[in-house]
Amino acid sequence: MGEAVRIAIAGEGGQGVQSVAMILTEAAALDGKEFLYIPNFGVEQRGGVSIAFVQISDEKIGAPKFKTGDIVIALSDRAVRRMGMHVGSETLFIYDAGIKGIDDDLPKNAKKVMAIPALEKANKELHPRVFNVLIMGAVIGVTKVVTLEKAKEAIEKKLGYKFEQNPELRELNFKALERGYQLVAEMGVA
Amino acid sequence: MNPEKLPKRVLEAYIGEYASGKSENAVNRALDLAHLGRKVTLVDLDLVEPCYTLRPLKWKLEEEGVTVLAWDTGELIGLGETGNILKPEVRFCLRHPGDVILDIGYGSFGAQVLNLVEGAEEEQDLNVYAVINIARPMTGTVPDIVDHVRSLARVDGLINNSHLGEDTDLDFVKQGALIVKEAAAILGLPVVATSVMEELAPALRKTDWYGHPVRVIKRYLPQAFW
Amino acid sequence: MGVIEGEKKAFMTGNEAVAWAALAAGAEIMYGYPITPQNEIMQYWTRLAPKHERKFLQTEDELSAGFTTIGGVLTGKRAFTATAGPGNVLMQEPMSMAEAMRIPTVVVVQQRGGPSTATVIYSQQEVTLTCFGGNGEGLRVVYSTSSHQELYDYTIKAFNTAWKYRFPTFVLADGYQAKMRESLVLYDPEERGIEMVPTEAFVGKPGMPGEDRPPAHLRNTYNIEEELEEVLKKDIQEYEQMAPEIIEYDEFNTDGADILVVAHGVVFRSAAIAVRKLADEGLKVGYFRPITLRPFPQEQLRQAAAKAKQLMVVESAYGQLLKIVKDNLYGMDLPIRTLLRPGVGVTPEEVVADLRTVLEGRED
Amino acid sequence: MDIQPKMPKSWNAATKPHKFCPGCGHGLILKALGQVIDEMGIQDRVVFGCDIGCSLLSWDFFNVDTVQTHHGRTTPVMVGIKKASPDRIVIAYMGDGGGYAIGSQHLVNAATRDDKITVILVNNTVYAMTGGQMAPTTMPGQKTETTPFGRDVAQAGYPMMGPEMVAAITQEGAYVARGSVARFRKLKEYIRKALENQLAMRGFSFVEALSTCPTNWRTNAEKTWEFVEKKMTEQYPLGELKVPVIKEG
Repeated sequence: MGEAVRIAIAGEGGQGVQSVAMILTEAAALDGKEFLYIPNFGVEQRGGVSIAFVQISDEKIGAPKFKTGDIVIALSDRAVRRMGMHVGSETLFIYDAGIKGIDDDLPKNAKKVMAIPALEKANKELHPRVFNVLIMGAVIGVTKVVTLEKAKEAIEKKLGYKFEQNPELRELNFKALERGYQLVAEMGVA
Repeated sequence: MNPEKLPKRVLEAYIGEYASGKSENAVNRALDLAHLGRKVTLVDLDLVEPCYTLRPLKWKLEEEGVTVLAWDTGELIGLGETGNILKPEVRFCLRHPGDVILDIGYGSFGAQVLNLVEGAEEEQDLNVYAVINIARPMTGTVPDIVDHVRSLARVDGLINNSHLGEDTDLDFVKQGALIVKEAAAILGLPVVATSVMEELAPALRKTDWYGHPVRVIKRYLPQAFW
Repeated sequence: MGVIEGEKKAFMTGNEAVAWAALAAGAEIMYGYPITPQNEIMQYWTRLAPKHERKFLQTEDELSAGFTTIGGVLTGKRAFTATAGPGNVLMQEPMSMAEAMRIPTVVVVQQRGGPSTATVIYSQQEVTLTCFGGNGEGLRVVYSTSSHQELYDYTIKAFNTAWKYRFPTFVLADGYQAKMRESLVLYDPEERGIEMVPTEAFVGKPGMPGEDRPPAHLRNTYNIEEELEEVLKKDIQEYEQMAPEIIEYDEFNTDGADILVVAHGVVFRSAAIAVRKLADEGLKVGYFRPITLRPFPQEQLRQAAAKAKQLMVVESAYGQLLKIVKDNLYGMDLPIRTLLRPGVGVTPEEVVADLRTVLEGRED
Repeated sequence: MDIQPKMPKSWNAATKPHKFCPGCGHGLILKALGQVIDEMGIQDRVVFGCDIGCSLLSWDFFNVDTVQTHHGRTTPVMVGIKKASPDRIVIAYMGDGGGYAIGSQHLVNAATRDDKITVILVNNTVYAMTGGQMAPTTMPGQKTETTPFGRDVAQAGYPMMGPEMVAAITQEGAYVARGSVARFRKLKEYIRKALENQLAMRGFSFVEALSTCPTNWRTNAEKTWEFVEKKMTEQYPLGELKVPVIKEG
C-alpha cells in the first residue's frame, strides 16, 4: 500500500463540500488511480460541519480515516475550529480569506497556513454557486493528484445533465476550476 | 395421629394466597387419607401457578396410591413456561369415587374456580379450607386475615399453617394459632387444624394450645421443581 | 442470472456494494427498515430490484424486517435484511427464532456508535450483540469484513453459508464501510466458479400435506427440558462440526513476534498498515485477523499467540473483541495490551505510536 | 350405533382430541376454519401461522404447513411468506394479546399496507395461558389476575376495538368482521369470506372471533355462554364492518 495524498475539506452544509469530494474522486478514477472517500456525516438532522476525507493514491488505500491530512481546507469559521484536530506538522492548512473572527483559532502546528480569497473571486469574477469548484481547482493546484483534464471530464460526467439544459454552466464551472488552480499558483504554493 | 372421625367421603378444597402452604396441606391430607387405606383423588385446580406444584410429584403420589389429576408437563407444548390449561377430567373430578382433595390455588377469583368443577355447587359435603400463614405479609394480622378470607368468595374453615420455614419454632406456631382463632371467630368459621412440620410434632399433642386438631406436615414440595 | 457480465471494476459506497452483491448472489427479496448507516442498501436495492424481477418490502420496524425475512426464507427464497445499532437490537428477536429453527437468514449489519442511538457514524460495538445476541447460544455465523471487495465477496458467501449449514448468517461491517467510496471488482459468482447453494422451501412443498407428504409443523417451543436439550445438542454438534469448514482468518509475521496485533473489520486495515510499516523497519511485529468472529478461529489464534511474547487487541469498542480473544486463549499465559477506542475510528498512526512505546521501550 | 363427530379433513387426526380446556372457544374457531379450508379445497396451499399463548396449542392442529412464531410476530412472518410467494394462502392465528398489544404495530401496518393476508384474532378478554391477566380486550370492570378489583379504565385504560380500528385504516378491498363462537355459522361465513378475499387478492382480511375462556373466567357452562353472549357482545358488536367493493371486470 503506497503513500496516499490525504485531503480533508470542511464547510457548512450547502457549501458543496461533498460534491467537491465526489468530483475529485471521480477524476481520480478516470485517471486510473485508487481513492478512498469517506464523508463525515452528522446525526440525521442537519446542521453540523460537513467534512469530506479523501485519499488518492496509485495503489490500494489502507485505512479509511486519517488523523492529520496533507492538505486541510476549511470554508467556514466553525470548520476552521473543527479541523484543528486534523492538522499536523506536514499539513498545509487552507481557509477562505473572507472568514472572520478566527485569528485565534488557526492551527499553530501546521507546516503552512494560508488564506485564499476563494469566495471573493467566485462572487466577483464568476458566480457564488461555483465557489466549491473553485476550491476544487485550488486543491488540484496544490496537490496535483489529478490533471485538470481529468477534472473537467469528471465535472462533465457528474454535471453533464445540467449543462445540457444550460450550456453556459459548463464554461462557468471550467473557469472556476482553472481560476482556483491559478489562484494557488499565483500565491506560490503550487 | 389418631384416626379422626372421617365422613364417608372426604371432599376438601384447599385455598390460600401465594406460598401459604395450601398445596403442601392438600398433598399431606391426600397421603394421610391414602395411608389409612382410603381411595383418594388429588386434583390440581391451581390455575395461576399450576406446574410448580403437583405435576412433578405426580408419580411419587401415585406410587403411594393417590390418583392425581394434573397434566404431565410433557403433554402440553408451551407449558414449561406457563400452562393454565384445564385438564378435561378435572372438570368431573367429584364423580371419582372415594375422597377428593382439591388444590385450588389462589387468585382474584378465589373459590369461584370451583365453578369449573361439575357438581361443586350442589355438593353438600364439599368443604373449602383457607390455609393461613401469618408469616405472609397479606395475612399477618386478624383484620388482614378477615379481609383475605372474605375476598375468597367461599370458605368453610381455616387452617393455621403459620411457619417460617426452617426457622419455625413452637412459639411462632402458637402465635399463628391465636391470630387465626381470633380471625375465625369474627368470620364465624371453625379452625379446622393447626399444621406443623414433623420436626415440631413430638412437642405437641392431638390438639394445640386452643384445642385445634394438629396435623403433621411432611415436606414434599421442595421436590416440586416443575 | 446475468446481473453482471464479466468483471467490472467499480468505485462505490459499501452499501451499494452490498446491494450489488445480493443481486449477484440471486437474492430474491429484501425486507428492511430505515436506519443510518445502512439506508442506501435499501435505496440501491429498490432501484436495482425491479430491473431484475426481485422484490422489496419496507416494514414497520426491525422486528418485522427480521420476521418477514424469516417468512421469505421459509418459502425457499434467498431473502435478506440489513440493519444497524438499535435496529440490530430489535433484529435479535427474529434472529433468535431463526437460530432455534435453523432458518438460513442473511443479515448485513453496518455498525454505528452505541449504546443507544449514540452516533450514526461508526463503531465496532455490535460484535457481542451480533455474535451472541438473543436468548440463546450464538449459533450463527458472523463474517467481519474490512473492505468493499470483502463486503461484496462475503455478502455472496453469506447466502451460501446460510443455505448450506442452515444457521443465520451475518455480514458485520460498519458505518465507514457503509458510507465510504473505494474500488472493488463486481462479478457474477457463477462465472468465477462459485456455485450458489440451492435453496429449499420449508413450507408449501408440492403435494397434499397429510396425504402425499407430512405437513410441515415448525416450532420453537418445547414441553420439557430434555426435549429442548436434545434439539440443542444436535444443533450445537452440527455447529461445531461446521466450524472448521468455514473458519477464516488472516495472519502475518507471527513467528517470534514481540507483539502480535489482533484486530478485525476496518480497524484491521489500520493495524495491518502499522504492523507492516514497523516490520519493514525490522521490528518483530505481526498480526492476526479473525474474519469469522463466530465461529472463531480458536486453534489458529492459539498457535499464533503461542509464538508471540505479547498480544495487542485493537478495536473501536471497549473490549468486545478482547473478551472473545481472552475466552479463546483461556489457559495461555500471555500478556494482552489493548488499544480500545469505543465508537471511534483507529488510524494507522495511532497503532504505530502505541506499538512503538512498547517495542522501543518508551513506555511510561 | 357409534356416532363419531365429523372431523374436518384438514384436521390432523393424530393430535386429537385437542388440548384446549373444556369449554374453550379455540376448538370451535379452528373447526370453522378447518371446514372452510375443506370446502374451499385449499389445504395444500395454506400456510398457517400461530402465535404464543393458547393459540400455540394449534401448532400441530391441522394437516397444513404450520409455523409457530414468537409472541406478536405471526403477522410479519405470514406477510414475509405472502410477499415472497403470493400463491400461498396465509393465515395468521393469534390471541388478543398477540394482535392488539405486543404485535399491534404489525397488525396496524399490515392492514395499512393492504397485505393480502388473513388474520384471525381470538378475543377472550384475558391473557389465558399465562394465568388470566388483563388483556387489551378486558372489559371495563372485568376482574382478572392483574385487575383484581375489576378493570378501572381511569388506571388501566379502555379495551381495544380491533375490527373497528382495522376497518378504519384499510382500503376498500379489505374484509373486516367480528364473529363469535356463540354464532358458529356466522363465524364460519366470516372466515370463509376473509379467505376468499385473500384468494381474490382484493385486500387485507381480518376476523376477530369472540371466544370463551371458562378456565380464567371461573365460570360454569351456563355463565360462560351468558358472558360471551351478553356481556361481550354488548362491548363488542358482532357483524361485518367492511365488505370489499368488488370491481366489475
